[in-house]
Amino acid sequence: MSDSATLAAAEAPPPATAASPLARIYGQPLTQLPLDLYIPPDAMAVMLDAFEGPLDLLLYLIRKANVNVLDIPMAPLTEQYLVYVEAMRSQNLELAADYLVMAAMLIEIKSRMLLPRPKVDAGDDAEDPRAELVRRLIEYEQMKLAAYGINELPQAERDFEWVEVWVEKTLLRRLPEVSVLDLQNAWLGILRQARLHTHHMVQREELSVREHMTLILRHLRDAGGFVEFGELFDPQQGAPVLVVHFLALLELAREHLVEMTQVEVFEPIYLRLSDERSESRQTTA
Amino acid sequence: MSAANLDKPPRDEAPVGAPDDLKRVLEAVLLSTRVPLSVLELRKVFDDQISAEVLRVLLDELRSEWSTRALELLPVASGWRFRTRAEFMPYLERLNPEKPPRYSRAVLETLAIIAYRQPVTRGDIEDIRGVTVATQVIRLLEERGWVDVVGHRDTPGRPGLLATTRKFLDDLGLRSLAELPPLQQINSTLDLADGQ
Amino acid sequence: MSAANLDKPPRDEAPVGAPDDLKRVLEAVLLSTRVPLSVLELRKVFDDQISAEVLRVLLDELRSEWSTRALELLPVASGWRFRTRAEFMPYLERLNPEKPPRYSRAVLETLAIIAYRQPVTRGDIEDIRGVTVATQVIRLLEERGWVDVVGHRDTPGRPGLLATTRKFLDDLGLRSLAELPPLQQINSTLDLADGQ
Repeated sequence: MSDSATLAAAEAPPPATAASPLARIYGQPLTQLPLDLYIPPDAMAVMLDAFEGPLDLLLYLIRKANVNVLDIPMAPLTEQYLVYVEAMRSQNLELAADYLVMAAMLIEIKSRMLLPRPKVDAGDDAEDPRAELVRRLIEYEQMKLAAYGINELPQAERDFEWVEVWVEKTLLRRLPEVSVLDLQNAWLGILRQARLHTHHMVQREELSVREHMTLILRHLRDAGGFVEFGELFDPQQGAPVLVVHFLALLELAREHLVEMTQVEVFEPIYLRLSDERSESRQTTA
Repeated sequence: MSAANLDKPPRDEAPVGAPDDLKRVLEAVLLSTRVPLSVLELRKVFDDQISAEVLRVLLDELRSEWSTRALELLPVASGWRFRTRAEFMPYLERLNPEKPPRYSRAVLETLAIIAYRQPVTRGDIEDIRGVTVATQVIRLLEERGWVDVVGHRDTPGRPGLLATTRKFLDDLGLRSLAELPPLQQINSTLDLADGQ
Repeated sequence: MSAANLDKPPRDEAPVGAPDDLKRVLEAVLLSTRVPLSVLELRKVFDDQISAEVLRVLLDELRSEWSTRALELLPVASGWRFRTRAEFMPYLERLNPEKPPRYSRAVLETLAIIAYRQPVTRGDIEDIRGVTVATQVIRLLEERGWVDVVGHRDTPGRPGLLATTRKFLDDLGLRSLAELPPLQQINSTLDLADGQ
């Protein structure tokens, strides 16, 4: 926003931009720019900083005088330009380098304007010595306005901020992933290890029996450690499952993980977790 | 101080003083700042025209307005800040996937033994692996919800019997333990591998 | 099949949630990102289960849901991102007394020439501006990440060819160079102006 201000300021530099705009009569060459465009050297020093170079200065002079950029009166323009450059040289020598090149170009164009123009082959139009200068002025003015346009666009950090909310990485507890293959490999590792020992403890046993052992233990635990034999079996699961379930129960009994009790023959059989007894002992004690 | 004090906007046409407008300002400030903002700093945003008390009320309101959304507004040690809710982190993760961590061999072997030989005691696992099983290995698996104690063996010390849980099956995409690779197959794999 | 690593694993969940849920996820992701996110990247967030078309509809809906709030969701060159609305900037500036970058005419004109005439060499810029271009002007634009060298012209000295970056478009809220303000025709009635 402040930049647009500088741009605007540069387009119409401050001092002595006097009231009467030069009445320009098209086709009627101007021999002299009005005196009120003359700027005293003091103010000039300030003003020159506002110009971005000889093209910028030329454009200013042209726009100020309100002459057509396509039909520049070379003599007065060159004259006026040289006044500025002379003032610059007295103020700031190094600044003047680019301006001097332009001065030479203007003088060259001016002198070529005095010569009769050679006709271009078939066309009627003669090559205008100002053509290249005009092309450059127009191109520069276009870019100058484009710069203004870009500066008007909303700009990150100046007119808005991007939103980037804090992400706490630790919120995501990354847990290791385990696949069936990992388990298989782990078991292979165990087997290899076991083979190195003379006595290996790894027996081959039906996994399903072990699974059902866990199921029964869970059932007992959830039921408070005490369950009637029949409750363990769900006939709807079919004979094979019932058999495995029963084998699991026998295995549990063999391993003293559950106890089976029956008060009398044909009375209900009860199962309890082996540790249930001691636990109740603990709680009642 | 009431919100009406904000009638004089800071510059140009800035939002005025209704509580909702103030909350929009707070939102804009808190969402675009990379650090937590203290109440003191937030007061600066309003040219100290709003009291700390009013600000705290507004922050609390803002917090509850966001309670059903993707972010949460939190007071932390150095002030208030928005934070992405934990449940959305997995989605963010997909944009920048990191390699997941892995369990150690000890953990995997322990898990394999519990899965295949359940119910087993820690002693059983140690017998099979031939090495001591660290307490944290078991605890890790318990905390993951993959393993729990389903009973106790009636032997001296009454060791806990470890078994895998339903969550273990779910997380590995299995319907039952029967879907684990059969041991016979694993054994023959080993024979095959060793035979080469 | 791998184990999920969260309480509510998105991976195993059906990704087709209610549109509102999807929008909450989009919100979370777009508010937490460091860079604009393309539709392609946003699809990754949903494991590619949501089509680009549906995503665009959701983004448009989200955009209008936010239209009355402090932030605006907008598509820029590299994707979608939330930004604060201009009218809240005065408040943000109070927290950050550090003045945002404001560029001199030399910088802006150089930027304009690079933007509208790219790719250009420093010599081209000097020809158009009629003055030497200071090295620090180019460096400033490069450091902002708005301009970089995209090649070299095959002339003596092999000067670098400058062009604007995607970040330049992003930072100006543009989707492409075509969205830059059109160049003004100067005295377009005559051939000279047209033919340049």
